[in-house]
Amino acid sequence: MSSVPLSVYLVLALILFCIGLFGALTKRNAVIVLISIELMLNAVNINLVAFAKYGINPGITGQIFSLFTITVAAAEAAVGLAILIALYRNRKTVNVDEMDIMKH
Amino acid sequence: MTLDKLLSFDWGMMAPEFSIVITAILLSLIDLFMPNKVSRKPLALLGLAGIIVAIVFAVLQVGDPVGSILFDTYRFDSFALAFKLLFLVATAMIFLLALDFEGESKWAYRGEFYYLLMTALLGAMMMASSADLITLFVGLELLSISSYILAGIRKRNFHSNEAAFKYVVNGGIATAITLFGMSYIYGLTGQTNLYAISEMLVDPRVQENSFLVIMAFVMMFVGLSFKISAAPFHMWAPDVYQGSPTPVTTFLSVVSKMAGFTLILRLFFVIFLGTQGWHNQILLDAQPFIAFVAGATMVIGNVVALRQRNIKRMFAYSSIAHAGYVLVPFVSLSLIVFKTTWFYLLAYLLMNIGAFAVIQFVTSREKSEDFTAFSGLNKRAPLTAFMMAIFIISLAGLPFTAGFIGKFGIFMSSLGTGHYILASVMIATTVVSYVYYFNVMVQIYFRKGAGNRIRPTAGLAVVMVICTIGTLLFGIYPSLALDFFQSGFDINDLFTPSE
Amino acid sequence: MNPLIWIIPVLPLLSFVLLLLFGRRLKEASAHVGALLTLGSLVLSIVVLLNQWGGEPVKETLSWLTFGETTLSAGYLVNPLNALMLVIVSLVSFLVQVYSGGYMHDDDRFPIFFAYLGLFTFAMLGLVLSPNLLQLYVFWELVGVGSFLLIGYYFYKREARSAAKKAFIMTRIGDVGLFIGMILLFWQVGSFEFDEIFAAVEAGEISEGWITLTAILIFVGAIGKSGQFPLHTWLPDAMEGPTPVSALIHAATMVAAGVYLVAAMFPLFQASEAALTTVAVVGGFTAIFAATIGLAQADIKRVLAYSTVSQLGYMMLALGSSGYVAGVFHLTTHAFFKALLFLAAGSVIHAVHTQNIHEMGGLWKKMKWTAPLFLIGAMAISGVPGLSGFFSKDEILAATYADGRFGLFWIAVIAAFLTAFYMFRLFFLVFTGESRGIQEKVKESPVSMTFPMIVLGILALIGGLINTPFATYLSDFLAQNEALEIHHHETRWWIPVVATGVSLLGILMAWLVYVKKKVTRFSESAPDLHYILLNKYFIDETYDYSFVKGTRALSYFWYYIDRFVVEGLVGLVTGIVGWFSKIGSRFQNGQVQLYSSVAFAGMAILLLVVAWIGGYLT
Amino acid sequence: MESILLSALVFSPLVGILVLAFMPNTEERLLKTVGLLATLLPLAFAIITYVGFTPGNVNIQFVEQYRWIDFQIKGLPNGGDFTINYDLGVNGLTVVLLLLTAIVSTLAAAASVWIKEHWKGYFMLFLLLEIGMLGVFASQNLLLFFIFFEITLIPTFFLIGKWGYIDKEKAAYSFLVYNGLGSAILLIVFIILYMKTGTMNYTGLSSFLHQPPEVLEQMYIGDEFRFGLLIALLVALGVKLPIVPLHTWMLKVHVQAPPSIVMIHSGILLKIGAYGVYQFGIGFFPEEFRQIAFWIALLGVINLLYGAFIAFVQVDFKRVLAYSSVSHMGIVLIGLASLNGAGMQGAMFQVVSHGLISALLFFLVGLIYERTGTSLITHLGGMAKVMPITAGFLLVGGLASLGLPGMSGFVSEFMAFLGLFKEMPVLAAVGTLGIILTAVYILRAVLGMTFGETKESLLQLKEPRFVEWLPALILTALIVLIGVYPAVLSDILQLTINAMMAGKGAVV
Repeated sequence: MSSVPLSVYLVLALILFCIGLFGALTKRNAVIVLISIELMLNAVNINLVAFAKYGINPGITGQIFSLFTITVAAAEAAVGLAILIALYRNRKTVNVDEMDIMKH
Repeated sequence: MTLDKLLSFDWGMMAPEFSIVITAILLSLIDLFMPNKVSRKPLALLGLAGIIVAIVFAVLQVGDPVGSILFDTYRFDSFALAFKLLFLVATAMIFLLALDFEGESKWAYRGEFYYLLMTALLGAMMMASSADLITLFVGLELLSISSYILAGIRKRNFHSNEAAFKYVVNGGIATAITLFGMSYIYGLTGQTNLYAISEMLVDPRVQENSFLVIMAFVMMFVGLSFKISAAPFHMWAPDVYQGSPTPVTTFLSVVSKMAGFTLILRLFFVIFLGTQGWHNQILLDAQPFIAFVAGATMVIGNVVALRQRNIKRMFAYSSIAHAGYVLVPFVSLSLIVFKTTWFYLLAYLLMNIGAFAVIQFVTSREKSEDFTAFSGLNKRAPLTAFMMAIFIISLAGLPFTAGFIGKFGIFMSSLGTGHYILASVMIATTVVSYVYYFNVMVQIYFRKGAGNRIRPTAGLAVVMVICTIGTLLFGIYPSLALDFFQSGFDINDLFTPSE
Repeated sequence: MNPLIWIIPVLPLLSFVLLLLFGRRLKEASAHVGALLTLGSLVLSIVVLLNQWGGEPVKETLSWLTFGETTLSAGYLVNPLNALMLVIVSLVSFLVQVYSGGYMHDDDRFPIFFAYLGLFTFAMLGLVLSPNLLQLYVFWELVGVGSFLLIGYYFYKREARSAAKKAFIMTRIGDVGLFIGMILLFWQVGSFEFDEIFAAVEAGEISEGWITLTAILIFVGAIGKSGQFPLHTWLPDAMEGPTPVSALIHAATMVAAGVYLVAAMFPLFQASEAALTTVAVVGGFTAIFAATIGLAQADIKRVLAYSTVSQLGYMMLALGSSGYVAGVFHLTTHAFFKALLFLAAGSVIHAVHTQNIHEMGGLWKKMKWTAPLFLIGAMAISGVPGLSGFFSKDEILAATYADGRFGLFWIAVIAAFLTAFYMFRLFFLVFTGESRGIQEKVKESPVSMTFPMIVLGILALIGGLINTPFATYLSDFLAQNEALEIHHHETRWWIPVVATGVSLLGILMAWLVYVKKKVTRFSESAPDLHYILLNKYFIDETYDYSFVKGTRALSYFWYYIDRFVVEGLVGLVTGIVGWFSKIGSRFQNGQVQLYSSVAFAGMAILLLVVAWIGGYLT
Repeated sequence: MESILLSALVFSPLVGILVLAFMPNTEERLLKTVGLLATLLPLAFAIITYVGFTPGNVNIQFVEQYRWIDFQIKGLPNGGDFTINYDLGVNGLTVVLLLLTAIVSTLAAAASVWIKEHWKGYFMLFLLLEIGMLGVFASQNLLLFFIFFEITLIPTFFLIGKWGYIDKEKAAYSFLVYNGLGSAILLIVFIILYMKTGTMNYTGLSSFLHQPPEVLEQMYIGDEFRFGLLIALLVALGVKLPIVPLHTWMLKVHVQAPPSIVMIHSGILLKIGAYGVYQFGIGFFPEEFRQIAFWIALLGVINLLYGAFIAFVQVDFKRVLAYSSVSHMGIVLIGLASLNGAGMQGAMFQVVSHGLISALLFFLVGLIYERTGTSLITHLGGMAKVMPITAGFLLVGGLASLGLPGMSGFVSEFMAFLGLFKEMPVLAAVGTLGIILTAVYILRAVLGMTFGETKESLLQLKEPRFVEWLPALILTALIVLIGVYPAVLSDILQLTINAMMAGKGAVV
């Protein structure tokens, strides 16, 4: 059975990455911003896994790498949310564009 | 893999890292079991001790042959060691700063500050010596995540919160971009070991879709430019630096930046040295672009700094500008890239930490971060004022200071390889920087300041004095450092894969 | 005898230094110090002069400055001309200092005055002794300073200030000519030494053109110093200085330095017809030009000043007509009688406290000594037979005629007539008739003032005898200097007659106009002409409107360029940087998403450019 | 080889700095005395050096060389290790300049009696500045030169900015930025030279650069390249000299800085530019310099006339002097551009003599300002009545600076023009216009202040005490000495200059 070609995975990853980036750069809600970042990281995971299977010289390391990525991403998300909560305690807002007391 | 295989590695090489890890764990445990309302100051001393142990181990390693463990994912070469030493020294001094730092009374009790610093340091060290994309990435994130928290560690403080959040968002995006680039590299080579990658990248099959290589190159560079706060990923720096507690700011502007440079140097030199670009070697192809980035960084940093009134912000921009300077050797690809970069980072370490020590001292005493807080400092604390003057002169790159020799080296590497325009931009922006640096001088020496004599605490004083001595010493007799580097570290072994 | 020579200038220098240091303590005594020291150099000069009689020129030099392979030297040179000048200078200087002892006695800066006189005398003697152009130039300038200081002696008077400034600058303009000429000559000859220059000229090593150019440039220097047209305007103003100064510097010695310069460089001039002609024409024109102005002036000293200018013109004319002896001769005699006239005028002013001749009159009875002495001077300058001026002026006319410059000859004759006229106009207005002023109790000056006048009077009387057509001592003496060939021209018999005629005519005219009042003064007969003459042909005004104002305008122009263009550019640059800084920090608007957007944009741009350059877009 | 005389000379002011460091901030008289005494030490060393110097010997003397910085780059054009030595040494020119520096510094320290506050800091910076100036002249390699050059920057910034007049900080900043830019360009040129030749030592460089063009061509030091370097050098040093239109900063400094500092500044610091043009411009690129000599001479004439013209309409005597400095530096350029014995020596004479003259004049400015609180010509006038001696000195200074024979100014002016007339007579003739203009503006200013009716405001002024005008006396004596017997300088200068002329640069 013929399998899905590599390029499709790559394009998917790219699209995912761009969606994530778009969200991270435009959404006003801090939570969504953090989630979008997760999206970008997951795009990376797709890349890694796809390469690990269909790459020029496929190998298991890609999947290992993705494991690491997932873990780290999780940690990052956790920290991010923690910070957001701290901030919410003080400012009573999760609106990104209100977070500009430091500027210029 | 079996246990004896695991034990077969020469773990001794990892002694510095271990001492850091152990100290970190100890700190966290002690913090856990300490009664709540007791000040955590002693922890700082403990951490300091741990770092000093690490330094000792590291120094003992000077001159050792290249070694690696864990299947070449983690290697010990002079390159790594040379920069690790810088990290350790820097962090040690930052601990001294932290010792003095009391923000609002609450957080003086918090121990995590210290062991997070430890983990961050560990991350930096991993970045320096990992030879595999994975470890490298882990190191990077270890550093980043710890410093996210550090930036926001003053929970009740709006600035701190905001700084941390901005840092986390930008950092996350930067990480994602970097990783995306890495994923392509992996995809093209199927390897995560840097040396294996560098061999694979010359493979004709890779050459076929060289655009992916270049894309990966650019993405990784931009992603990492976040760590060194270089254009285009520099804008977070002023806000984060301003918002974070001063010791953290110092850490970000020195250690984390140095780690970033280390990573860039290792990653790009090891991976891409042989790789084809669109005309010839990719590094050569990329030169003009990186040169442009470097130039832009200097210009932005120095020019925008002119208008800053908040001292920490001003120094944030100044450190952006310095990132630009340090990129120059990397651009020039001269034979003294590592020597000049290393020396400049050393000088930068001394003068910047020194300057931040004074800043922390003054801002905390004056309860103001406006640069007028410095007015009449030479009346209130003559010696401190003098030392600040030295740091500023060094930052401005004027003679008899390490900063000058550092710049001199950078110019040598850029002019020696004919990058006249870049050098000119650098020199021009340097002259611009005189203006805002000397603005601080004017505050210190020309303006009448209110208030009576103030004197720094022991910790700060030690840091200032060390930095002053270092700045002057390496400015007057730089051979001390240069010869040490020359004899102690055979940088070429960066390129020799360990078998 | 060498020490004798270099001591001559040193003595006055000594007096300068001494008076500068201890003048305040010496007070009036400083007059004696100055006078005595000058007397010393006078005696020495006379000795030198006698030694020169039939003796050899003496030259001693020592190295002064070396560059590359060249060595410039300084030293002294004594030849007949120098020796003569030495005597004249030290003599007049001595007499003037004696005179000043009386004239300045109630002045509170008495010592300074004598110090300055010492400085000037030193410079003048040094100038005369110079063996090379460079040294001459050095002292040439120093002389200028001496004159500058003395003109500005009454520094608190606005006029004195501007007069001093004017004198310095006008002469400086001339000096630059000399400066250039001297340097050009140096690069032609390779030395500043007179003898080497003359040797080179002899050997024809220098092209005609260069000789002419350098000679004329050097003559420009002479024009400046000797108040020749067009640089004459400073000399009349210089009368702001104390009268003895006018006598010493602006009649006898310094202004004669120009003539001396031309005489000293005579071989060079002789080698170029064009140069000689220039000298002659300028001299002749100045002679008559100044004489006409002299007709209308009301200030006794200014009249004398213009007469000096015109007499100097005479000397130049003589030299220009290669009448070397005539020129030097007239220089000598002029030194005597003009100094006399000035001193006499000084004693008049001292007595009546005004310089306006229309406020004087009838002083003949009141000033028993001064009046006759003034008369002698006037007669001498007008060329009344037997007096010194007669012979010298005679020589000049003869030389001019012999040189075939008939136009200039007749000009000179007319000038002689005018001279006689205005001198006696002066004499009659001052001494004859009734007093028109408000001078009560006018009394004769003290002996310290009359004595020098008497000495000069005698010299003015008999001074001419040193070179009569029958006994040409002076020309023989000067002829010893073999560097120049002096051709003797037999004086045509009618020239002296004409000369005598015109001068007597002039005197007669003056008598008719001012004593008998038979003839209406031409201030009534030709008021417009008189107006022009009174205002000295408006030369000062012309200069003021052209050069002075021009320079000022130019200066302001550059000043504003400096202020607004140059500074403006600087300001522009800093402004741009500041603007960028402003934009930059405005852009940093605190929006975290903007930051990452910028990063992303940067990355995108990089990618695109790379892709484009790498040719991946196709 | 192993004499430490020069190091002792250069760093001797440190003694003073250290002593002052441990002194109370308030003891005015004490601090001033110590400050003055401290400058005597370098003066003594300078005199020793001057006396010990053997004029008959062309070589660099009192050489000191120690390995200092070593970048050890293998495989570059010169193939060797990039070592930079700490090396000092003097030739006939620099020994004179060192002495000049020491003298002017001492007198400026004496003139510092008019400093009103913070004497301690003042004198420490002052001495630091002196270290810088001495070092500049004593150093025999580019890096060292540059370092000392920049050392002068910082103290001067403070001395102007803290102890100057109303608009001091602006002046200080424009000083900093201009000179910063200048030295920046200088640094670039130096490092390029270093990277190309692998040495920073003057002698090494000149001998390297005097190789035949084709040889240099092979080392990628082509003609255009050399020209580029020379131009850059001239621009960099032109800021210091200053060459119109890079001069505006220096006006501000002259007007705003305290007199004692202006004495130093216009007496010594400006001369560094001239020295640089001579040592580097001519020493390293003689051929290229010769080819653009005309343009340099033109610049010189422009400087000369431009400064003179503008000085003519200034109302502030300080500004007059500032522009007159511009004008006089033109003479230096003229002399250098003529590239012959006379001209070069003229230029060097001008360096020394203008150093002395401007020091004298600014000293007098200080003296007058101290009493009258103004330096506006319009506010002064008839000073000769109340302060005859001061007025006398002012007149002497004026005459000296308008090049009166018998004073140093004349010798330099004369020599410079003598030189230029040989090479480019027409330009020189135009330049002589400057001689007249100088007389015009100097007399206007000086007579405006000293002659004329005495202003009421000045009537109660009193003549300063002897000690106060002693420095003026010393300077005048030196000016006259050089003017009357220039051989005192020329004997020691000419061998060095001849060596330079021979294209060898300075020979070790």
